[in-house]
Amino acid sequence: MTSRATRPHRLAAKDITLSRWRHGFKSRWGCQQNRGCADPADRGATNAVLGSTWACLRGADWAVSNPERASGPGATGEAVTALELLGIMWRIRFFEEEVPRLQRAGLARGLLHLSVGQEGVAAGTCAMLRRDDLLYTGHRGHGHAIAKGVPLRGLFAELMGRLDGVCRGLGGSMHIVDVEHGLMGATGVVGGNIPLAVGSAMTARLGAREQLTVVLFGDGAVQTGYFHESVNLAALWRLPLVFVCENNGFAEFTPRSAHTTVERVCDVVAPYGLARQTVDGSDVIAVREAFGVLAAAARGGEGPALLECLTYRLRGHYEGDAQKYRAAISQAEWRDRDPIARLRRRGVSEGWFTDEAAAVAEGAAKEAVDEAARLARESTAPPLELMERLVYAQLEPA
Amino acid sequence: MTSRATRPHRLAAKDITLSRWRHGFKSRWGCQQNRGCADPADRGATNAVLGSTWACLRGADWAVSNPERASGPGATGEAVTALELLGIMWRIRFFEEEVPRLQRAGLARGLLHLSVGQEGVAAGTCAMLRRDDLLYTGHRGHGHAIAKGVPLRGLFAELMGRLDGVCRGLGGSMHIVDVEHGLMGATGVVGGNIPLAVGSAMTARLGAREQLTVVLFGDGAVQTGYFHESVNLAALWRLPLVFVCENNGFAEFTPRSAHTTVERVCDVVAPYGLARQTVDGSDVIAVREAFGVLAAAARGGEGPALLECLTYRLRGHYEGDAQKYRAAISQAEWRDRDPIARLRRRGVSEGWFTDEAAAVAEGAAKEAVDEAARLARESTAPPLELMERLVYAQLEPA
Amino acid sequence: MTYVKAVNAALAGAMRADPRVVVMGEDVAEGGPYTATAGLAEEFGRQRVIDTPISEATVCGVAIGAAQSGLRPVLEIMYIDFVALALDQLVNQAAKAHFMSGGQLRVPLVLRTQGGAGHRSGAQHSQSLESWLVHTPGLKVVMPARAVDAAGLLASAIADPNPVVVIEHKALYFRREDVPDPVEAVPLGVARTARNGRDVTIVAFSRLVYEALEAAEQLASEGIDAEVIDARTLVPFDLEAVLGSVSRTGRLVVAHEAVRQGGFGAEIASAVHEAAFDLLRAPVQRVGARFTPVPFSGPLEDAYVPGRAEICAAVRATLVS
Amino acid sequence: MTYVKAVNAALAGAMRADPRVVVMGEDVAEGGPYTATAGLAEEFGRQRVIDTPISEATVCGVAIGAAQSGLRPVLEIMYIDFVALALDQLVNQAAKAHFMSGGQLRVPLVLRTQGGAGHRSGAQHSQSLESWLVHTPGLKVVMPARAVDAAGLLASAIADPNPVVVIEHKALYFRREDVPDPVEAVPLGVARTARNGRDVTIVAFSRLVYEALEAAEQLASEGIDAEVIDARTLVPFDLEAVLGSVSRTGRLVVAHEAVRQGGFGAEIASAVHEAAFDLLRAPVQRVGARFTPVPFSGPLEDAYVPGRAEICAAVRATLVS
Ligand SMILES: Cc1ncc(C[n+]2csc(CCOP(=O)(O)OP(=O)(O)O)c2C)c(N)n1
Ligand SMILES: Cc1ncc(C[n+]2csc(CCOP(=O)(O)OP(=O)(O)O)c2C)c(N)n1
Ligand SMILES: [Mg+2]
Ligand SMILES: [Mg+2]
Repeated sequence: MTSRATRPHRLAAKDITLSRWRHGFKSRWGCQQNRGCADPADRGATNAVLGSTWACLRGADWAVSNPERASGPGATGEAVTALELLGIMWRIRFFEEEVPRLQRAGLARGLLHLSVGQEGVAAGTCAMLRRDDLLYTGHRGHGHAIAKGVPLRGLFAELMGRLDGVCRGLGGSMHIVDVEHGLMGATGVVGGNIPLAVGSAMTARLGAREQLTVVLFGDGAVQTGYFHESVNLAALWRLPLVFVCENNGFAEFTPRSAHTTVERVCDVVAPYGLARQTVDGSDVIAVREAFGVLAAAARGGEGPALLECLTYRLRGHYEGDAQKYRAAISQAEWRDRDPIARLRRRGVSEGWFTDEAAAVAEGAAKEAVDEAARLARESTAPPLELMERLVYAQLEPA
Repeated sequence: MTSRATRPHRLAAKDITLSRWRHGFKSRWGCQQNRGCADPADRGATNAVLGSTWACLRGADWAVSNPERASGPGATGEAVTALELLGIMWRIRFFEEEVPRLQRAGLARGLLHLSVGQEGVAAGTCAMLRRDDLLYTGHRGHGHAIAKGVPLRGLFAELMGRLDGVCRGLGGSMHIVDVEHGLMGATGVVGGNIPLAVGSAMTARLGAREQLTVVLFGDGAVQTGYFHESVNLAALWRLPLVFVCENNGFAEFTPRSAHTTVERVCDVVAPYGLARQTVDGSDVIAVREAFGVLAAAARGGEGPALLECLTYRLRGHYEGDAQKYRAAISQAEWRDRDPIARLRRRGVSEGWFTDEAAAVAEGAAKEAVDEAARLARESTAPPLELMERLVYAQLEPA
Repeated sequence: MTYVKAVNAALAGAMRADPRVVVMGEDVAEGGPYTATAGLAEEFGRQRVIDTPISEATVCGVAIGAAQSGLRPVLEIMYIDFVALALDQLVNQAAKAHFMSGGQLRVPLVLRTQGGAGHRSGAQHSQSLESWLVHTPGLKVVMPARAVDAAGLLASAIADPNPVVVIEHKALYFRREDVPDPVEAVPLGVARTARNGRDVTIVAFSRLVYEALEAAEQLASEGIDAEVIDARTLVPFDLEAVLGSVSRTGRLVVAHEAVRQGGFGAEIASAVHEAAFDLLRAPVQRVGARFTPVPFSGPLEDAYVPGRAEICAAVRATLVS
Repeated sequence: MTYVKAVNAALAGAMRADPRVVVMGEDVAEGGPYTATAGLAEEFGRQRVIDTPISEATVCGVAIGAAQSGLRPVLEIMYIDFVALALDQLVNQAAKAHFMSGGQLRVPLVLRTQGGAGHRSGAQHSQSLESWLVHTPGLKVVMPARAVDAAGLLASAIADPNPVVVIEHKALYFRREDVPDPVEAVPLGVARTARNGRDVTIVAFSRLVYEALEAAEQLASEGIDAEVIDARTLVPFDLEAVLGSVSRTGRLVVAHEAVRQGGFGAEIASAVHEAAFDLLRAPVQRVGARFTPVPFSGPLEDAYVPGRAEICAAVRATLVS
């Protein structure tokens, strides 16, 4: 099943244009206030050697470098059909709906932030990435991990603090890492993941690797200094990085309007000239289209970009939030907000897939989630000595 | 001597429009993504009580509140003539030129950042303030202090670590504070003064005081998270605060072009809708005009503003900097950059003052500086026990 | 009344008594995740109960500037782990302003935060970081164990003309205890004897006070009579109280939840060794967490968090030598 | 060769040997205010010697992300006072990434910075803040005194797969000493006996090693024979070396420039009391700065900075009891 809508952009990587590493303002800026100083353009003079300086790195012993492209959904941006997107979103939805059950059973513990309602962003961005593209997420990251291809069982087991968790039970819900699938970090410090993503993109840039870095964060993170300092650096160094903001209008219990006068996150980065777009995050096809354009440009050396996805968090900030600060959404509104229902309606009406195929995808997702949850329960707690063994890395990989 | 140019704006304070304390986006933003939540406008519902809640504070025991207006130059914005501005700039220039002499004599020590060439900013902004307006500066703050009316002797003595220093010798060149003259802080942590200024402006706002806060910082500080977080907050709370950036194109030895792609600091704050202007910092009259407009608006409750002054640092980053990273300025260029020479030429040609009057102002400034330096040398070192006595404030003012 | 309700009552009391007191922080107008500020916005309005963006570094500076210019802000940083974001302002501005200005500036700021593990909150939401603060001249540091102290020390902190960091413990918030209404101020810098005993002194603070008391019960059944001192304030520290007790018992155990290496227990132990070496019949034993981040997994976290078992073992170690 | 030139040589050597090594920080391409990175941009280009804006918090995170993805960044933070700005990234990300990821991530990051007083730099440019770092599991911490160690420990730090903070001292930068060329790596975690003696052990690090040596000379003239140990690495700490010396001398003085209260000296003292109480003929004495910010005024700063006089006094205190 191949439609215009499901393959809007080939993410073919161009070679990174090394000479674009910039150290002087573009001429349109002029440079008046630097008169009397060495020409800032001189700062770019060493650009010529960058190719050779860094060429040696291509084959070097990178901590993370897996040029092989996986072929399953969630691992490659080139073969993700609308039906696959639907399946990914169902997997996220069923996963998230299982979490409160595990919590009630005393199996999943700690601070649990679910992404029900926001699946369109995860599927429309993370599922478009290659396996070796790097992803950073935050406290609400289960969906991003699933869309990037992180195994469901390892995720459940992590939430349960079990040895088969992706982080062997040491991280937990807010700290999902799966290097094998390019999920390089999740952080519970709002905004703290953004600089890390800049760093990974810098590595790719200096190594001239065909690798994109993506960082996802909420609208609350936009008011952190990290966001601004990072956008400045990414623009300055023209990094292959896409910032993806899930703007659900709330930071915990407080609406965005109490945090800033700037309603649209896209407007915040305007001074830096980033490519940017605001899309309806409940429309996974729109997300994918917009992300595809921005990602291809960033990968192609045209510099970083920002995608703002207006989205809706159906559940509380975390499990246990009584949500006194907002009124419940109406059924009609939820029908319109629910990215899964929307794709299903549209996919059938556009002829991308049949209703039966959608039902099959849903069933398969449910089965995969149930099976993963069941298997995860079988995993045991990590041994106590793991704690002290993992404080420091050993010189030779363990 | 009263000319159009010397009294362009009366900084008459309007009452702060309390109802402007905002907790909802302006209607033009709409509030789509907050649908389903309590109306953000409700957040402003308590505004009505602000007047009465805070009224009691007007007479309260404020740490800093001096409604009396001093009358000397540098203390009131209403009577500063062009000739007075010239005198203030001369005082700064002579002060700064004395510092290296004190350093060579082993009397002034530590990290000394001079503002020769940047006097137009200090005079055009700080001298426009009332005595009880609050000022925050940074590592290059001697000129700001002088223009705000801080006594020269106390400044010299502070640089020499003497008991008669404004901070009794405990602060030093980067940490000039003179609460009596509204100089609330100087900090050596680049950008670290900006949040403090937001805090002072918040106090004035909540207390409905007719008080403006001004914070001065360099172009290097614009890339700190503090700057962005602070601009957001000041805009959100519509604070009576003017951000003044001295854009001299360098942070230490590195040109602005190596720190950001955004050449104009004014552009950085555009998303927040701040009133803003970029002016030639070597033109003190232009600085004063622009500052006057922004300051009056901020004081009048119209929200914060940013003034960017393009300026030139004649000396090294600090005393001792060999300045290998930039070529020396030509004589011709300096003639154009020197704010003092420029005001003198213009003042005479416009008929604001005679050349003789200018020479008298210069002489008076020289004399005042020399006298202050001489007196400062007579001050003794602070007693050792001061150290432990000043770690904690005592409950009753000491 | 619960510990968190006592905090809430102290905040409300201070706001009623002094119009300069304002509360700032993330979600404070909604009461915050632990309900510490619940109801304040309704009573005092959103001009005095101020929601802030996620900008801890700047917001801390704003509170400092507000304190310097006349307000008495009580800033909440939701988790002590995020105090790392605000440390420059706290250490380089708040703690030094009075000193650097030669006494001109005062910073009557209270920074309320909470720390501690045991809630499966993971490595970035469970730390005990008071060590950073006790090493910073100019700050005062308070870590209440009881509801009555959480309220009373907070009241004193708000009245203090210096920056005071009040570190609550998430695992104590919903403990119930009697608290006088209205809240009575508890002076900063005065320790409290939580249990009298003759054989050994246990100094603890925050959650570990309860562990020490339970350890003391356990030890009593073994015939060991432990005295338990609740330090309450870390800076200024009530060394006299500890020395007084040690002069009777000759043995000391110091217990905290923070990582032992470089923890405040080392300071107490060293100070006591210096001052009372000849009175000590055994070296001071320190209880603190092992040198690892806080693990998420339940069994590991339980093994990580120091408690009564470790205190009992430390007490026994002072008795063998 | 000067201490700072030794640092420079170690950086150049590491960059020559490993193309993954990059240097980042403010003004590093211009050599920085102390010339530590002078000439590197010329030799290795501005892609590997990367000037950064004044964004310490984020730049530290960038270096961590770069380290996690394959580079070996050496980040310079110009003054340790500004590490406060980067502490969230250092503590919440760098130190915990390997642990929280169950061993998947590694952070081969070096954070170079410098601290210390004595230069009339004022309260915000003179602090000694290693205490914050030694309390953070996952970090290693190095404080070299000699040029040869500044170079050799830096080489080891760059080769280490963990985040290592190397704290230089501004007052040592222009001291001259012999340094082998090429730089020889000095292993982390191994102390060095700087002077042999029988009567008392003095443990110091960074600038205080020289003060300890001068104190030892002074004490020798009084008939007191002091052994001086240069700890060099604080985490991991070479406790064996100290215990070995104390087992011979029975007396210990710990000296550092940081504020004494909550300083690393408390950790060393407590650990030695615990491990060698019966060997100690006197309580361990700690030398550190008084509990005040660093004053600007010359005479006050001189009185503030601990040195040989305080060390001599502490040694004498171990001998009277
Ligand atoms: C630095 C920091 N401050 C505060 C918190 C507490 N906190 C956790 S999530 C959150 C709100 C985040 O809002 P947003 O970024 O919009 O993400 P969302 O939860 O809406 O997905 C806050 C304040 C935190 N984790 N980190
Ligand atoms: C947070 C911080 N980082 C680094 C420094 C070192 N430093 C002192 S001044 C300076 C450059 C500041 O540039 P700018 O803000 O443009 O002010 P200017 O010196 O040009 O007046 C730097 C990097 C510092 N003082 N604080
Ligand atoms: Mg949000
Ligand atoms: Mg500048």
